[in-house]
Amino acid sequence: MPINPAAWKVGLDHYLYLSSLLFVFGMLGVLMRRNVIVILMCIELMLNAVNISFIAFSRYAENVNGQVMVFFVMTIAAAEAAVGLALAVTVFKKFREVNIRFFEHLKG
Amino acid sequence: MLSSQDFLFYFLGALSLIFGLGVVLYRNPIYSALCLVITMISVAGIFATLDAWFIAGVQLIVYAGAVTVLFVMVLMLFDLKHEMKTFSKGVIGNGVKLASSGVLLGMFSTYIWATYATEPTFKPMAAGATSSIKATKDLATSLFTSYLFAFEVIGLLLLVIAVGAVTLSRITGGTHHHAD
Amino acid sequence: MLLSVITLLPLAFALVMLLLPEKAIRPVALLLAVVEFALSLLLLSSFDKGSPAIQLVEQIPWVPEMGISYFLGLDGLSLWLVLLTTFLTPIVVLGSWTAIDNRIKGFHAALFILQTSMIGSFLAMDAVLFYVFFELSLVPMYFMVGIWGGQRRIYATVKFFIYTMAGSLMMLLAIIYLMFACRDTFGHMSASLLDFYRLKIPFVAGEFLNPQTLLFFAFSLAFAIKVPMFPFHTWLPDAHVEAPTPGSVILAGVMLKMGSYGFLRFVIPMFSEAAGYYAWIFIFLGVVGIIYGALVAMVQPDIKKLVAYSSVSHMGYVMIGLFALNTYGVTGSLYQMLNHGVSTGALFLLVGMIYERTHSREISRYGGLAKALPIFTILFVIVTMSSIAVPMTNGFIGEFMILMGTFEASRPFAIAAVTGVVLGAVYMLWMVKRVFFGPAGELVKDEHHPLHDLSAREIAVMAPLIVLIFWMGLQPNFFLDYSKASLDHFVKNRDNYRLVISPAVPSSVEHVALRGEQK
Amino acid sequence: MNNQVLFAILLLAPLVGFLINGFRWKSHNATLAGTIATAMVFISFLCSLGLVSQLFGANAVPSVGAKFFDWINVGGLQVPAAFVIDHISAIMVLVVTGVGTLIHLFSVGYMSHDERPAKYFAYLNLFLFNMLLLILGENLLLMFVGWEGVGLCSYLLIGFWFTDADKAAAGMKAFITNRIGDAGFLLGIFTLFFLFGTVSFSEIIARLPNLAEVGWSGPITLACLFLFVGATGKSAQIPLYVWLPDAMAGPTPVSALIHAATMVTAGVYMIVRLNPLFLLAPNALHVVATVGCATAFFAATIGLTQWDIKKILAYSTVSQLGYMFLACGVGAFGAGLFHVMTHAFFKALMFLGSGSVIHAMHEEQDVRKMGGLRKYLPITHATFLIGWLAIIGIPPFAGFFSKDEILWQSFSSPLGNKVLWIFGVATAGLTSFYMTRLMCLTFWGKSRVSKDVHPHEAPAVMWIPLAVLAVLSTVGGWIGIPAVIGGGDNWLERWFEGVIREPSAFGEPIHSHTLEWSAMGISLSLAVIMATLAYTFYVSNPSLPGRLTQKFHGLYRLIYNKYFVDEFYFGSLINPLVDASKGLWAYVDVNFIDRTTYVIGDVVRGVGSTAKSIQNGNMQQYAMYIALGLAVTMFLILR
Repeated sequence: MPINPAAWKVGLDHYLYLSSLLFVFGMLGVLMRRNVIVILMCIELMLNAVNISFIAFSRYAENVNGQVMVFFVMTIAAAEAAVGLALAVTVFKKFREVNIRFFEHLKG
Repeated sequence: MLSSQDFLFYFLGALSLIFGLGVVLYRNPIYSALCLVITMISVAGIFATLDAWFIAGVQLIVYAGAVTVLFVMVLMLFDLKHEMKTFSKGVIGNGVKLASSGVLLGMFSTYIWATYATEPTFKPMAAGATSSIKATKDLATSLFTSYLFAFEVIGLLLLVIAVGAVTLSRITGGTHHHAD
Repeated sequence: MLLSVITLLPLAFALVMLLLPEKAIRPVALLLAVVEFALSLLLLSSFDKGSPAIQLVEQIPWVPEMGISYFLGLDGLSLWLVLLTTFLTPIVVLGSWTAIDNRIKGFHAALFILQTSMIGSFLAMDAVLFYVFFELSLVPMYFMVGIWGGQRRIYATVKFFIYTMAGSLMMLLAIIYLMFACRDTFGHMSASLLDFYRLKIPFVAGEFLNPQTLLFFAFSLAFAIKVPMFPFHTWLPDAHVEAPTPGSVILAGVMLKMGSYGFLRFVIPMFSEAAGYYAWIFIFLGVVGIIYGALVAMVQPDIKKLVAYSSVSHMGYVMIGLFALNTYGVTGSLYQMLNHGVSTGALFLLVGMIYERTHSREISRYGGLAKALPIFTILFVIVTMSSIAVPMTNGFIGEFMILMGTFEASRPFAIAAVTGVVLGAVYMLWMVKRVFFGPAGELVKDEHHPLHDLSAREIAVMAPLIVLIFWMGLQPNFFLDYSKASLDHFVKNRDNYRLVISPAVPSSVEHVALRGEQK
Repeated sequence: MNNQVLFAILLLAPLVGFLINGFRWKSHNATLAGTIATAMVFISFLCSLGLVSQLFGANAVPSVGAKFFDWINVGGLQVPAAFVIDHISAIMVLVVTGVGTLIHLFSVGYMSHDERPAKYFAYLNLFLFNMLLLILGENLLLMFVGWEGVGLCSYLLIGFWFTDADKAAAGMKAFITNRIGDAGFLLGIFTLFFLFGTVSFSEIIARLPNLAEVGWSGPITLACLFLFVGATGKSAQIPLYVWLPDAMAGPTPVSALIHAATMVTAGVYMIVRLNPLFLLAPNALHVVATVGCATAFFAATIGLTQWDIKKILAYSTVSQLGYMFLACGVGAFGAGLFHVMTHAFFKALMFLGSGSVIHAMHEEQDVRKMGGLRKYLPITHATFLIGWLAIIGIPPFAGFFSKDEILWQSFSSPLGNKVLWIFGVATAGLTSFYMTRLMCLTFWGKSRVSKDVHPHEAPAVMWIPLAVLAVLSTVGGWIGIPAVIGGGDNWLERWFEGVIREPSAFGEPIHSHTLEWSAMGISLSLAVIMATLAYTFYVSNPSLPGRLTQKFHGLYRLIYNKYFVDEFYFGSLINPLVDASKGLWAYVDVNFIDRTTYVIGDVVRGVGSTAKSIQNGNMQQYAMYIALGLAVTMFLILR
């Protein structure tokens, strides 16, 4: 397929492609890694991916609401990282390891 | 010909993707964490290309700074000696996971292609609006007027989280031990 | 008001039971049950036996949007079943005087709740109300078997519950379908039986997948399990054996009748074409049930299980009578329902009495009981005679009419069913012989525990049943006269069955009841 | 007194006796209980005399009846509790109440030492009540009530000494075998009801068509065959006769009353009652005659070899009942009923006589341990002798006339034939042989009584009934002296005129005095010859029978064991049925139906546990499901 120069012109769609790629990378990490901490990192990655599309839409719609949402997402992400890591710490204390499988025991 | 903005996007996008992949693929979690830092920074850059200067700053401070440091510190704390398998096992399970991710990606892309590829691209910013001061002011106004309640709730949430995280890490013993 | 009082009073009694001190429960329960029976006798005087209409009607809208109402009515089909229920309850209370020795509070409360649900299902003229009562009866019975039952009570009670429940869910589905069908036909939803009767449900002979056939089988399944008909009967022996004596009496005496009553009230009049077309299946299964129940009863080592299988056999008669779809068969079936309630109830009571003395029901460990317990033996033999339908006892009238009806409907089936007459005698008399006659068995000659003949209380329990056995055998007309009009109406207008309310309905109710009529 | 009251007393007196004795069943006072019971039956007898007398005289009526109340009234089925005495039931009612009274009286002595005399008399009265229902009932259903009722009483009385498991089993066997017959009777009632729309005898007879049916599948033939199945059960015919010999387990007076004189003749009575109906079904009549004749011969051969005094009499009863059916089958209903009557006299007499013997021998029933009892029991012997003469058909005793009538009719009737006659005569010979054998072994010859038994003559209360019955056995036959002997008319034939029809539709009977005389001569001389032979065997030359049985060992064993019929029934019917039932229970109920439902349960449980494994705590799997769900949802949205 011949490269259409116009297609290289960055628009909303490029940001969205980027966002979805990053999201899927994060998702793969969440799905496939075993280390809880890496999984948490991957979640951050997914959140970032979403943030990109929020900002892109915000820019596209010339509306500040997307940025507000990103602000909130970031806050929640920080909080979630804090709690997740705290959980990881407690699990580590017990098993000396942070494999996601140990979280199975949470189901009781 | 690529404009500088376009170039910046491609460059930062590639950077974030490459290091994002690094987060997922590196066996050593420290490397993952470092990759995450770079990804965060490049995402902050991407925010900047979209004229979201304030958010880009926050991204740098909160993510690339605080959160990643938190990760790294915890990793240091654990001082993992055991070798642990990086990826979950199970051919079928992993296959399904990869497949569903692929399908999802495909569907996202198709949707984006179908919906936005023909759209006109970003309008140029109005002269005043390009100023980061103006944009940040708008954001703040919005945050403290229409979203005030949510903002306060988030504050409360952060407080609860802080208390919760401390409490959790004070507990000695994780979940009960199973012999497996 | 009378019907509501009779239906709901036991519920109040159940509350009373909970408030009483342990010691007072039994006498008060007996008194209340007798009061209830006396009240229900008022039905006889206020019932107009010349009319097939439903009488003493009470109708209060319940969920008006869906046409569900609290709708009670009495006609010749339900009259005697209600009386049977109220008649058996005091007997059961008296009969369980010593048999139930723990948690008597809960037991009597459960008994009264059960009574409400049984009376309610016989009187309900609204399908949803019927369903509510029909299902409500499971709950106290579940606990009765599960708490006061024998060794394998949990297995039995769960089996009982699930079997019955599985069937009635089908029925619920069918009821909902019919309610919507009412909406399509009459323009408003209705759960009233009177409206259901007027529905024209399409029927295609020879095809299974048409509304009437499906509805017919959905209802039939629910009731066939309850009856129980041949392949669905296996819950019955287990439930009967594990149930405490009063539970067995109520179960056999009344609850099985809810199934056959369902056929009489719902299945045959509502789906008359399907009922006529598929009658042979039910006659066939009924005949199989008669013979099969009798044969299996014959080889049971446990008296109670034997009586339970005899129920399968007897209810087989009821089924073939119903599906003979003629006056003799249906009359006989109705009569046989009462007979079975009286005589099988009596048998279970007697088995319970001997079980209380020896704590065993194994036939092989008995023998020569007649010498040790003569009065018991006399009563048992009388009840046995009723059970095997010797003339001048109640059983004969029912069985004779049923066989006659079947003979009219289908000779080969009648000839097959007649073998049940012989087999019935075989299993009962063989059991009587092994338990009562011959040299004294292991349990009977045990000198450390000499057996005592029946006490005055136990004789008092049996006396009304024995009287009824002969009364029903000698004066069937007294009983049948009340049902005659309804039964004739049932048989004659089977293809186009309608029920009307009599006497003329007060204006406030009229609207609901007759709404469809004006369209 | 009006008839309704008479009927009420006639029927209710035994019932009252039953209730009185039933409620004082614990009483040991045999005399009191017996007196009450006997009195009640005697009252019935008087009432029946009063009613029957109305059939005689100048202003005689064809029948007297009474209706009490509507018993069943459903649809077209109207069953009133109505009773009737006509020329047929008159004979039966007199025999039943009369012989019944005598047997009750005898029982007072016989049961004097029993533990529960009151219970015994209560049962006996109940039996009589049911028997009266059977006889007097104006419709099939009432007859059926009595029919089953007498079966019930027979069950209770056979198993009267229930502590003996064999006796209880005999009672059960009787009831169940009767039930098989009853089932047939029921089907017969149904057929007739749906054919004629009524169950009343008079109405059925009034509505009968004129033409007899041909073939086997006509409704009337079918009804007759069904009814005859009932009769084979009640009257112990092949193949349902097996219960009667076992029924001898009951007290001997019971055997006399129920299993000889009254109940077992109910089948014959029923056929006679419905004679116009049966005459329309010649094929059914052929069956009746054949079965009757076969039973008569078959049972007589078994009677030859038995050692139990009551068993011999029982087989003799079966055989005599066969005669009665033979009579009915050839259309000689009057002769059948005549034989019912004379048989009631002499068989009751013989049973009571054997009761007296058994009583004297302290419950010993084996004739090998008797012999020479003539010395000890003169009255019993004398009366038994009369019974013997009557049964083997020596004129002028009662049995001669009735039996001869039957034999002659089976020869001469258009429905009869020579084969039936030959077997009938042969049976008469056999009867003569085994009855003489019985006489020889019991009363004559050398005494084989063991030393510690001291036989003694019965008290008056026991021998008076014997004497009365002896008189009846002598003169009872004189009401039916055939024209060829008596010169004038046969009184009995005139009596039955109108109620019993002749089989004239099937041809002319043979009218030949010569033939009749010679037939009579043949059977009479055969009886005498066989009696002499038996006397030779068992008195003059007692070693002969032993040698003979040695020689025909196989045949003897076959007959002695009653042709292994019981064994055959058990082996081919009852045991397989019980085994099959156990199989049904174990395989169909427990293993098939329950298992099937378990399978349904297992499926549900399986689905549940599969679904449960999804929720295994593996969070990455959860995440995978989320991803999958997302993909699917997206797909559904974007589709």
